[in-house]
Amino acid sequence: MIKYILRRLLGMIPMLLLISIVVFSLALAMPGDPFGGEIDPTNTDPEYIERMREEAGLNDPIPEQYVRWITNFVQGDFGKSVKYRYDVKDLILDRLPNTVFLGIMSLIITYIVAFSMGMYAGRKPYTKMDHLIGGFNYFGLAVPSYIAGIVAIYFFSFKLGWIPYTGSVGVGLEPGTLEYWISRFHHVLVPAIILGLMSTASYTQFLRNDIIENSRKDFVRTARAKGTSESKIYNSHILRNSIIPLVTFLGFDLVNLISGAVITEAIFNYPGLGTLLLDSVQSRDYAVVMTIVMFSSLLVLVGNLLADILYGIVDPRIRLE
Amino acid sequence: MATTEELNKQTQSNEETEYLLEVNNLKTYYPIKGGFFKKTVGHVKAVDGISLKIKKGETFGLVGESGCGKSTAGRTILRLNKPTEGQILFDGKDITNVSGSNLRKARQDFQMVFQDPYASLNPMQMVGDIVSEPILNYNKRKNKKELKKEVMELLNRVGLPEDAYYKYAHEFSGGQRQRIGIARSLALNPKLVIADEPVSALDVSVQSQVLNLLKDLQDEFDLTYLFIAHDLSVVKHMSDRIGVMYLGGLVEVADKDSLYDEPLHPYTKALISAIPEPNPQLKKERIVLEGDVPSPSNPPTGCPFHTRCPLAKPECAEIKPTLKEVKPGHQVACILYD
Amino acid sequence: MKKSWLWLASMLLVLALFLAACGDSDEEEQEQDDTEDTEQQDDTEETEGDSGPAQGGTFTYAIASGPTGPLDVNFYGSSSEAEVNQFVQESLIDYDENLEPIPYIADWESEDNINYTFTFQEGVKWHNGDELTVHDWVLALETLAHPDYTGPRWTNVADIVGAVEYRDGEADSISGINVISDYEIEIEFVEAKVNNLVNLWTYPMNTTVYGDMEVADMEEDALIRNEIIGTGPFTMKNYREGEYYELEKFEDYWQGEPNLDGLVVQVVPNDSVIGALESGQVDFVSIAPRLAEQAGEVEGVSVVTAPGLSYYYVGFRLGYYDHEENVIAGQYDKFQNKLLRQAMWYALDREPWVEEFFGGYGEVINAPVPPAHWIAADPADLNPYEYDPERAMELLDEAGYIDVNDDGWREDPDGNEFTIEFSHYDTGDPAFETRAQAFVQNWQDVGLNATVNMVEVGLYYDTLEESDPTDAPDFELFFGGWSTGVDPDPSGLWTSDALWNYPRFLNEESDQLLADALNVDIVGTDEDEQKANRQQIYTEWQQLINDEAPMLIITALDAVYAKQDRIKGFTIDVNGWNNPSEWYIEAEDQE
Amino acid sequence: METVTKQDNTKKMKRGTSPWAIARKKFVRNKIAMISLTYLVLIAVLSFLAPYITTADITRVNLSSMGLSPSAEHWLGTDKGGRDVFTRLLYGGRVSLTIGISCVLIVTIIGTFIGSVAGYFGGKVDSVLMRFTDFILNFPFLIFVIVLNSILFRHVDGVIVLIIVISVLSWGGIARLVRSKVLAEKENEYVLAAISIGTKPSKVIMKHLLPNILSTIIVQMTISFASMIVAETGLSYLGFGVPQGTPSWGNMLSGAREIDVLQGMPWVWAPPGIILVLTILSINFIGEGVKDALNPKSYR
Repeated sequence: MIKYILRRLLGMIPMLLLISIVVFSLALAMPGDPFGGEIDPTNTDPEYIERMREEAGLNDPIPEQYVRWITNFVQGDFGKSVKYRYDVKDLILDRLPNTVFLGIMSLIITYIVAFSMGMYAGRKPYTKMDHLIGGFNYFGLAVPSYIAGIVAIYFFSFKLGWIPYTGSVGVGLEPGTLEYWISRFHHVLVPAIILGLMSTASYTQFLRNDIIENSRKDFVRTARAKGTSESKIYNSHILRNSIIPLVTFLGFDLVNLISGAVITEAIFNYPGLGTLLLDSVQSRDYAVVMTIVMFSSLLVLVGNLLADILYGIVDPRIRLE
Repeated sequence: MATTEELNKQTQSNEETEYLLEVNNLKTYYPIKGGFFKKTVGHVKAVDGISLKIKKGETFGLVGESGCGKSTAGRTILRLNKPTEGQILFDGKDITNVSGSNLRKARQDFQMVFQDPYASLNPMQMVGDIVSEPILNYNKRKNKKELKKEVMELLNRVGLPEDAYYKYAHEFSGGQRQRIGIARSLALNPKLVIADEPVSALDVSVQSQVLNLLKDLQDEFDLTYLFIAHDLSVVKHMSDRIGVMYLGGLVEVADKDSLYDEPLHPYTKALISAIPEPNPQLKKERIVLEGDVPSPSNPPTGCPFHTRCPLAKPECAEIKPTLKEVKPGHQVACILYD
Repeated sequence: MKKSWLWLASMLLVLALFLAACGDSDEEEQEQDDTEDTEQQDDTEETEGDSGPAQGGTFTYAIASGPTGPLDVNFYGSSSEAEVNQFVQESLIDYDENLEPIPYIADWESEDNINYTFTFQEGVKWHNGDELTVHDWVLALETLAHPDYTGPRWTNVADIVGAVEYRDGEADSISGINVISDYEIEIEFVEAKVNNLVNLWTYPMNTTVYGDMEVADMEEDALIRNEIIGTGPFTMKNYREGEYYELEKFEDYWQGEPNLDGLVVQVVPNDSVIGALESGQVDFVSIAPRLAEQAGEVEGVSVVTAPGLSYYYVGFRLGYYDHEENVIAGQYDKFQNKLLRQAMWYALDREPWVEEFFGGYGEVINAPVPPAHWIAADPADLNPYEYDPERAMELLDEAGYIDVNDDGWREDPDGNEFTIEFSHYDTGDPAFETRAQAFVQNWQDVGLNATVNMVEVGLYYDTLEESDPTDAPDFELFFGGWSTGVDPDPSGLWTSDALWNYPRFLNEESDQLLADALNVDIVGTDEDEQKANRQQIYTEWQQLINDEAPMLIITALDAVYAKQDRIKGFTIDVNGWNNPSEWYIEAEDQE
Repeated sequence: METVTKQDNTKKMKRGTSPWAIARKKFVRNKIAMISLTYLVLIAVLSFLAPYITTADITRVNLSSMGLSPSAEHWLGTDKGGRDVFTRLLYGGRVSLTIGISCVLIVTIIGTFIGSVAGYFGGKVDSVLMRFTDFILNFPFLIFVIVLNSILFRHVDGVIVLIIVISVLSWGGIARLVRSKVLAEKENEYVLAAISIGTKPSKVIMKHLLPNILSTIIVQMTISFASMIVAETGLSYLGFGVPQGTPSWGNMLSGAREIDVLQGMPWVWAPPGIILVLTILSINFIGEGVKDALNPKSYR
């Protein structure tokens, strides 16, 4: 197993290198540079812009630029953001906690909601409530997150005033205090629900179907025949069997969270890596764009690996060779 | 690329009888990948050096327990698998290493009837299309009417109603499906048909019908059969000569009668003793083999059978016996007969 | 079974309660804050009675996008950063409602526009308790001229004698700066330009805090990036970069203790700003004109406008620029016909356009100077280009642009197909395409085959700066906008060697007029005389542009703000608002 | 093969029921799927016949009728450019559906080709193709869109750029799925049988393997049809998609990014939103229906 993981990790290196070349070429091919845009002509002179270009190394030969970039990158130096005039590493470390928080919250919400609904629907299939949950699931799969986001802001923020529409935390709260964390929780809640909406629906559906299938299996009949109580049958026999395959989704979830975060953060003006990426793309802040893209690619690869590993652990029939 | 040795063999065989198929020391290994860099760390020796010769018009039976490599041998002979080593001569031509369009051309002459009548027919094709496909493949393009007529006749010949042409496989029973498979394999007028356990998946009641059909067809179409089965009674019914396989190798080859009346190899003896006797009055001693079949990826040294052989001697673990003719037409691989 | 049903129900209940509680808790917090404020308020009222503005309260100023770079005024890059540092850091001089410089912390004297003597107010305190002296200014000037300086303000010190030598490392100090005493300093410029003073950098840097810092390290230092200090009415208390900046009043402020307890600069995107005004979470915000009407409808909120310093235009790409030589190197043929350009100006129906797309918060103008500026020509001296499609068609006929093949579109004088592609930047704002389309229709209505070309904004400005000397330009007709600063001189946008002369307008007369207006030998050094002469020259120049029409000037834009009515003591003009230390919140509104 | 029979004297013979016929029967009995299909066809017909249904100009801005609420003249009101929302909705559907359908077709063709070749031939071919697929799956989507858009912006229509970009980067999923299905299906003896009767590899893939995994491909196509539409509208919503001047559902929805439209003019964004959600919903239902109908247990 360890051998397998190591081999997969090693296999990532050429892939990442290839991606890095592509990312780099794309960044080069991107029109415009960070020194264009709306300039205040009274405060800036062309010479300054040229100096900044020179400083950023944008005038060097391309392979040289690539080698310099990738060498530094591997050593943990991701360059300096032109827009923020700041180390990309620090910039990302600054935003990372917000995105991680959003992702974790979204996973937790997904799990809680999906488990309660899926278990209920699985135990009482074809009842009214089951159909209701089923309808909710179809709906959840069909509503694109930005539509859900628009509607949520429209009602919950503007009409009802329940949720904030921007930021990651209220003003003036000391980090570490209870209020601070409540405020952060409050800010992340709805974006997290929206982000988790799609996976909630598919989890629920999966769990429901799996429970129904399992409840018809022999070991359940045996347990029933032995007189085991219904709740024990469901909680300890069926659920355990149904949760296991769900675990393997975790890897894929990672991948979904990355792409989902971009749009969710954009809708809620949540200062995470997604909004940072969008801003940086728009302002041609290459160092930031390339770093975020590289890390999300890495995360996708790790997510896939995680999915495979969990799959192997959960289902011993699949041998990881 | 015939070497002198081959030429010798060919002339030799021509002197005796005409052999349609000649297999020399055929090996089919599957690599086992492992380790950090997915290197080949070993092999599954599915077929480990078998040699046999089949005369025109005869039926050669190949028996053995499941997993002994007989199906692989059949498929390798048909070049559906790539042989690792050895030589396959078909009608005097070496087909061991042909590939691509040459292989396709060669295939017209040897066909296969598959084991599973459910999996061997494409569920999305009409029966008529299934049976016409081989003909179309070799551009034996007659006009549509003619082609259809031919296919219908073929269907008729294997005992299917005419309207089978327009039906799909799922609308037939297992026995009928196997008839479709047989019709498909006969469409090209092959010289050799390899039947890979053609009745093992069928109900006992229809098994004999299919076997009899195969027999009838053999006469009518002048076919040569390589008949693969794990069931000795079925093989006995069908074959002229029989080869017994154990763990990738042949342990005994003989005429049908000679083999059943006078089995020489301990493994063959054990197999024959296990055939249920239709007459309960005749009691016979049954030899029960102990232990499991060893893994073909790690076969025992010496005689592959020595781990289970009731008559094994210490040297059996060291000396690997080869097939030797101990009586006319009766070959066995066992040191007891050295 | 019952259990899981209960679990589900209770989960949903908890969720709902939580949402509701969060909504409430904010209000509670606010109430709590307010009661504290009122208590304080009671004290002050007892002592001051009704005599002055009320003390206390916190004020929330919303900005649309978060600061991205260093906040410090000596290093900042984008206007978002200025939105924060304007409350903390102050300039030494100020400008009046005509954008003319007036003494503030410092007064100045100059006989010849070369040598300036500045005298500082005494007793002006930095937030750390230091007293402001001329040394603090010297530090700022030397930092800007330092070889390692990474900010964009070098031009603001480049004209001082010895600055170039200092920057090249040939001198240890700038020779043109002469400290006379702690409160008096002399600065010598390289040449006598009328705009030497407005061009000069007039922000100080605290010597105790920054004096020993390496210039190269400054940009990333927290003291420059976020924890800035200045002499302004508010001090930095707390912040979350890119989200909010919590400021506290500076009790020792030299203009007197501010009325407000504190001020929060918060990032509130345009999408959310109306909602934030409705819920009272934002007190004051610079608002997009199209949202102004909606903001005005919010109870307790009014819209305040001031003349702005920006204008929008449609530019013709007349020529191309040589980036090596930094000069306009040649001209294209397509739009060289003046009558064609004028006709396209007449064809534009600008009034309803401004009304619909800018909520009417703009003034249709006909020369590239915002009317709020003192050099702006009297509208009576300019051709107003009032919407007149008939006139436009007459001019086109006269210029030879006639539909000769009856396809409904005019051909060029040689009888070839004549198409116009109007490029507009695309930021994802759907209104942009609509407003570009409206203009294109105006041209179509007079028989010109015009189409819209929406271009992603990053690419747009890059393309504008490019030069394509051989073929036709990527953009032949483009939309743009400029903001002008306090310095009235338009040279940076209009001379034949200016990179930002996007139309690549090449006109000797224009170059000459712009040079004359800065030439002390022509305009004189006496303040009033100089002003009158410059105004005269600039009017002539505006008339030239008005007639040549290298740009179809569209409109000047007002600065539009939305403000809660409870905010008092607030005035605004073209130069911005009054000193924030004067703002207050009425005592009864503080509850 | 069906034409053969019609001309023949054998036409009186009873034809067998093909697996497709069974599936069709099952699908037609599925009420929800049929309702969804009807809805989808209706929307598609309305969209593609838009020029015959409404005469209003989709691009012409009308400053005098901006932001009108729904009325007899403008069924769904007008947007901020004074353009009829109903008309734009129809034309928008045309763009969004065209993009969706084109992308699905391209993605399916590329994905099926790569997946089946990799699965059928295995070995080196397989590992090279799968590395490539992994690489595509890891491609930075958003940046690629922007770069391609800006490289091609003056030469190729924006809608086509979007179709190319989405298609080129989205076939990875189908390729993997097809490969795994082919690997499984290859084990069936009918594939060996086809080889043994001398069928060429290309024909084995086309005539034997693909028809048998077609059900999976079709179900996957419906799923990706929905996600392609979501991708288009999402990109357009963020401002990286269909060019602003062209109406598409995503572009219409992006109107809701303006607060005054979101709050004051729901008729501009709600109709495309509702239509879009219903469309995706119906595509999903159709997908479910197809899946049920094509369940291989019914004919194997």
